[in-house]
Amino acid sequence: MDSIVLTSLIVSLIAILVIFTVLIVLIYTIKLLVRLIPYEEPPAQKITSETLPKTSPPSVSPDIISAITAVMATHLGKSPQEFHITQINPK
Amino acid sequence: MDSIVLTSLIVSLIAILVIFTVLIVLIYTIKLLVRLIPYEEPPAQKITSETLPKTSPPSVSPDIISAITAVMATHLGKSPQEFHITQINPK
Amino acid sequence: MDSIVLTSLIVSLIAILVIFTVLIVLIYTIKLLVRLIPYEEPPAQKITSETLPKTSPPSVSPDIISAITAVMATHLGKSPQEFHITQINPK
Amino acid sequence: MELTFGDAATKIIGSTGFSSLTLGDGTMILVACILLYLAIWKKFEPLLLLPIGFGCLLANLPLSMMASTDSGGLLNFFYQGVKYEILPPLVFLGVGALTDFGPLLANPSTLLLGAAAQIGVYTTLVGAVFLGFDLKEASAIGIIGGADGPTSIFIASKLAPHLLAPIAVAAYSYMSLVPLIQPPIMRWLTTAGERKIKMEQLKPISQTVKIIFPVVVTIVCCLMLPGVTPLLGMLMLGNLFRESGVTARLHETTETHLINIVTILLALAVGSSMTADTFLRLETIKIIILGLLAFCMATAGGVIFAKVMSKLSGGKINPLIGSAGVSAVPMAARVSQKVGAEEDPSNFLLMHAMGPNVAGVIGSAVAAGVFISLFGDPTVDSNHAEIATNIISTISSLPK
Amino acid sequence: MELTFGDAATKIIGSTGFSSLTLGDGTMILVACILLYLAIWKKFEPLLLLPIGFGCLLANLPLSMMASTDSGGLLNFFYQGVKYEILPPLVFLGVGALTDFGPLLANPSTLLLGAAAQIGVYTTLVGAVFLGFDLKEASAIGIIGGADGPTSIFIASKLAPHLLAPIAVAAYSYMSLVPLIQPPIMRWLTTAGERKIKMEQLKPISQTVKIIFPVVVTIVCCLMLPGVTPLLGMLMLGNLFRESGVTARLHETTETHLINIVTILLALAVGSSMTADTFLRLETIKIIILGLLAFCMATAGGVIFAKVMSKLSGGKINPLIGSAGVSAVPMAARVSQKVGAEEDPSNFLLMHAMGPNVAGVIGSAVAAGVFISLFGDPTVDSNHAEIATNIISTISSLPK
Amino acid sequence: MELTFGDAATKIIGSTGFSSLTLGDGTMILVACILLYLAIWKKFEPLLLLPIGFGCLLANLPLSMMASTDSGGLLNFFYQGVKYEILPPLVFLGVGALTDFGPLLANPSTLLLGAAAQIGVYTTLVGAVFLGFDLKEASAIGIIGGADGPTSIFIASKLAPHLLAPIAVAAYSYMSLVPLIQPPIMRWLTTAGERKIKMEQLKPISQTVKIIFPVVVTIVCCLMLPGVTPLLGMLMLGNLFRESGVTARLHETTETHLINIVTILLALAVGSSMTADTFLRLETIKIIILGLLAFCMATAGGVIFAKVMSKLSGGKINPLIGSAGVSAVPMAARVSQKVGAEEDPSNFLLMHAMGPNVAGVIGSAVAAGVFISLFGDPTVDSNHAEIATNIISTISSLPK
Ligand code: NA
Ligand code: NA
Ligand code: NA
Repeated sequence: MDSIVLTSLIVSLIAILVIFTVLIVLIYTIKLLVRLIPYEEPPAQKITSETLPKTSPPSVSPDIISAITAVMATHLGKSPQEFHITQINPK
Repeated sequence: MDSIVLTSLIVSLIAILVIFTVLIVLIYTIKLLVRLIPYEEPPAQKITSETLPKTSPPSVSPDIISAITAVMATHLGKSPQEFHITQINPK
Repeated sequence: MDSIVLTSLIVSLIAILVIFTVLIVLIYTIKLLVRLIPYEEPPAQKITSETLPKTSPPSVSPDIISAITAVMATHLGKSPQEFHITQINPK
Repeated sequence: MELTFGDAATKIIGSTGFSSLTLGDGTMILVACILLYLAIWKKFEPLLLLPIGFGCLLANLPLSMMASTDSGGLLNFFYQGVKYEILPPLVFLGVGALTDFGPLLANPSTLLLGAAAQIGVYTTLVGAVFLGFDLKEASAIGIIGGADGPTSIFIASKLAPHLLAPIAVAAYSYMSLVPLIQPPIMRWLTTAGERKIKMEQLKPISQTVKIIFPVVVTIVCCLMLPGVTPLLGMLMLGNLFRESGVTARLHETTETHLINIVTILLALAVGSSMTADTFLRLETIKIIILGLLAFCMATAGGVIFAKVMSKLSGGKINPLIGSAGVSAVPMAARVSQKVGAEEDPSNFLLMHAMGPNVAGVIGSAVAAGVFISLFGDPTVDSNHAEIATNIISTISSLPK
Repeated sequence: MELTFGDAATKIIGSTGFSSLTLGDGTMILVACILLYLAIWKKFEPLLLLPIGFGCLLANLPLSMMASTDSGGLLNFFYQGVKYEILPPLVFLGVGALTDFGPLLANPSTLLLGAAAQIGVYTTLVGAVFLGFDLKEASAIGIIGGADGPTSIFIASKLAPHLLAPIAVAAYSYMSLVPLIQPPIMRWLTTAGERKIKMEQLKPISQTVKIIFPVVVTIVCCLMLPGVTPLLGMLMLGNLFRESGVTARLHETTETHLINIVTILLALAVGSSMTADTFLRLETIKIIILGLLAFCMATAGGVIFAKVMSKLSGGKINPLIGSAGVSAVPMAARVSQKVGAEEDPSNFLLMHAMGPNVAGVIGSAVAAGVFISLFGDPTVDSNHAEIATNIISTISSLPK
Repeated sequence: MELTFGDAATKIIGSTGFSSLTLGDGTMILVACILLYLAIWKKFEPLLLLPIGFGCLLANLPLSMMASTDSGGLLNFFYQGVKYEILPPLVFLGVGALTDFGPLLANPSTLLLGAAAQIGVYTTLVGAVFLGFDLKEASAIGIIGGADGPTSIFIASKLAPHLLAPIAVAAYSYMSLVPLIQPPIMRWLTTAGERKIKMEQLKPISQTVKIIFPVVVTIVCCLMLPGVTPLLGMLMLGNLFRESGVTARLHETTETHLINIVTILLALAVGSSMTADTFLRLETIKIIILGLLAFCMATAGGVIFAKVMSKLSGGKINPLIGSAGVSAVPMAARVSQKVGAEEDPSNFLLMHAMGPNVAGVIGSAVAAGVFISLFGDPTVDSNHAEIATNIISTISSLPK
């Protein structure tokens, strides 16, 4: 077998081992992180952002939101799916 | 007559000939292009974009469009004549 | 007293004198400018911009303006207080 | 040597700009203020003339290290973008993204008007030679007649960098004066009957043609005139971003923030080259006079050629659209519209004048390409240079 | 020597591009037009392939001075940004700002799929060595299997700059063909039952974790593989702009105008390296074949590894998400979704496939880091270089 | 020499960053994480400290080639923009576009407060000399008291580049701490009665004055202190874009994407200069202590001078606006408002404090100009250099 082909096989093997090692280290780091910092329902803000729309729907209609979304989409050159308007506050 | 003035006349003459040659070649290229690829009424899309507004005008008022246009104009530093909103799709 | 400390004191003194000199020159320049070019109530434009909103309020509601402001704020990464929409002209 | 505090203060005063302020500096600061005045209160191409004026102001504050020749200074750094011909093509990328070639495609013959308006370039070239400029300088001055800022800067920095400042200022100033310069010439060269001609509506153009057009223009023109590629290629790439329909992101950036950033850098760099020793010269006066001549002759060239086309077409073309061939988009087209509407308020020439108007941009880029073919820097490419040298020696040895 | 006007005109004609047009130039102009056609009408990664194609067009117009090797030319200037490895990391800054690592954090095991898909890199590497490329070239070709444009350009410009053009074109072309290349392989390697597996909903992730993640990835990966820092560090900084919630201004600029500007410069530079003598070679054909192999093997590697994970997890993982490990965000994830929905329209795999999909980006960056550790330029840093040389000499002296 | 596979793997492990990780690197990675924590969770100037912290992180990952001194590395490339003094003036262009000088024009005497706050610069300078720094270093440290990031970076890179990192970090950190540092000093130096003073409403200013102002400031200040031109000139150009009303496009780009892009590059470059050997030194501790002194003395200087002005004006000026003279726009003005409202909730000082606040920006730029006049690099311009050398030798030879 050609020496360079053998070398390429060894390089590949080492590289795959390194990649799996690095990514497995990363997996356990993430798992540790997620365990240490669990997801919590955002308390105060969640309430605000859920309460506000309830009081304001008559003032800001969905049409306006979709109109603005469409314009922003055109403007940014993105599809409307790529972003969304989370909240609109009357000043 | 001064030699450099004569040269400048010859340069001018050659340059004008070259410019007209290049642009006449371009004219015939464009004419060929336009003949080969004639304008066609866009079939499917045209219908959609004409039908949609008919169904949606009550939902998106011209005021909103002009409001958005004005804001975008302010934002982009362009006059409102420089762009227009072609279509607004409720999501 | 250490020579470099003395030098630093002299540098500081000179620097403060220079700063006050420059800024006092600037103060009198500004005062001159403001005296030469007093503020005047903008005549024609003021009327237009005050008249227009009076005729157009039913057509562009404050909701739309606040909606757009909010979107622009989100988009520009500024707080809504950092800019305001001065006028919206239906096309 | 013993010094008192008072002596030290005296020395500090000696380090201010006042101590080095020459009459030339003072005059140039005044010139800068005039440019700022024209830009802000007279709205002379403010996007360019305001930063050019401010760059001029900075460059002429003594010891500020802001002149284009102050190695290591901030504006000297920006100036490299002019010197190495990087900024003007990037402006053209943005111009391409902002330009709609539709009216030109609907009436391709108007390209001839864009060619005819270049007559201003060559009358000015001959005039400049008469006034004592050499051929390269005269060419750089002539291109003012192309009424195209980036092209003028590109050619001036290539053929006559020592004249960059007055050429750029003249080009942008006269572009702003198009609404004043053109109408009398247009009225004088046309009859009332000609000015009343109504043109038939432009036919719509397939989007496919609009997409293929920039590619074809690039291939055709740059094959014939390789020197024009940086300008015309970038113009057409910008237009392809616009028309292709698949690069909206790139189009949006190109026509807004990219062109804005490049414009700021370019204008400051041009302004920084306006120092007393380059600007306060007899040449500047000559260039300003020649620039006016260039614009007048370009306008006349366009109108006269349009009259001929009007005759040949059996009166289908309004000669007023000829003046739009100078480029100065979209101002020159608006002038055609306005002068036409004076005669007949129901006559809408704007869209018809947009054809020659954008043709003028191509026309002056092509004119620039001819100059680069003839006089381009021989050190850049030996093959190219050899050819150019040959041509020049050929021309010089023509029978007198 | 006396010359007539006619002779002078003949000389002018000699200075056009036609006189220098070779068959190679013509062929490359055709190649450029094909790229533009694919970009515009077939929507093959148009944001990259359109400016690459246009750069190729400009570079091959004779005497236009637009090739990446034309010192002093405009595109040569942009090419410095590739050569000095500045533009690809800046693109990655924008990619990071556009990427949501949420699905990956919700299911970190999918990182293994991003690793498994790199098998395509190494089968291609071995294949390339078989076809006669040396180790550095073979590595640069192999990275096409990472399905990541900036990474491919970064590695090619580092290890095999003479192959940059075909590698970049192959990488972006096959990325566009992901929806055609992957489905048959995915169907062939999975059973209908496997394709119907529904995965449980991803658990939500704390914003704090999303903020810490880019910092942790940078520290962990760049400590292990220092060569990957320019790419991975910038990717993670862009993501931190996105997730931190305190740098909205920087995030907005990074994901829009900054990445757009950098993309234009990068793509033009890559296009400018596509000249006849670098592209019209047998190597290009080989690279195109090897690139296809790379994508197929990467897809297969991801799917097979996902099958194993599916078995080990007791059928909780749908093997179709494995193919998304190639990166090509978000197209590969959409392919997983589509092939899954063919079998069971109520099966929504998209969000589950986004995990391996963004893992693929990290995976190929890590693969790039390994190559840089092994073959990185020894002149840059002596310490680093010494180590690399040692490794290579060690590997070469392995028993045969 | 025969090697097994295991030996090769051992060598690979030797090429990781771990093998070169020193205690210094590890400490600096920790420092970087602290900066990121302060930026993200404590909102300490996050637009700057987040990328500075991330740049520091990258620079201290061993073998990553990301330190400002790693020639050929990515961040070394950005660092050239600091070294050649290009990025700080461009940030100032954006700052000018974001600044409204209206309140200053309505009450020009507040410029004196911007001058008085510079007392912090000079007490710190003397303090730094006491602690063993030389005059240039002491000046660069003193400018932290100007509470202006780009100015500090500009002066540090010019006079004491080896201290850039701690000076930049101290400047931005203390700017974030303005709401904590200033109030106790303000309360201690003023009586309750003084804090209750209500100021009369600011008179409106003609737009023409607002337009002329930046031009006049540039001419007046840069003539007196040529060294300040890159900073002050760009600040005023940005403001002219804003106020002229004819350059909306340029204004919009300058205050958004241009300043954002430049900020990212500048902050990464500053971060990349934070390596163990430049940062983990006794000098850094000294600079942090001196920086706090600088802020405290600047606040006190402004308040005391405002007290004097209040007395002289017969109680028309609330001394609390004096503290805003440090710049740190608009935070310092908000602090004046807040401390005033504590005493009397109906007292609105915000707009009155904006005058000294923007005056503080001009004041510290002027202070920078004085330093450049005294200590500027003599190699740049021989004439300028000669004068500077003369001054320094003059000062050094003063009677002791
Ligand atoms: Na023209
Ligand atoms: Na990948
Ligand atoms: Na200050």
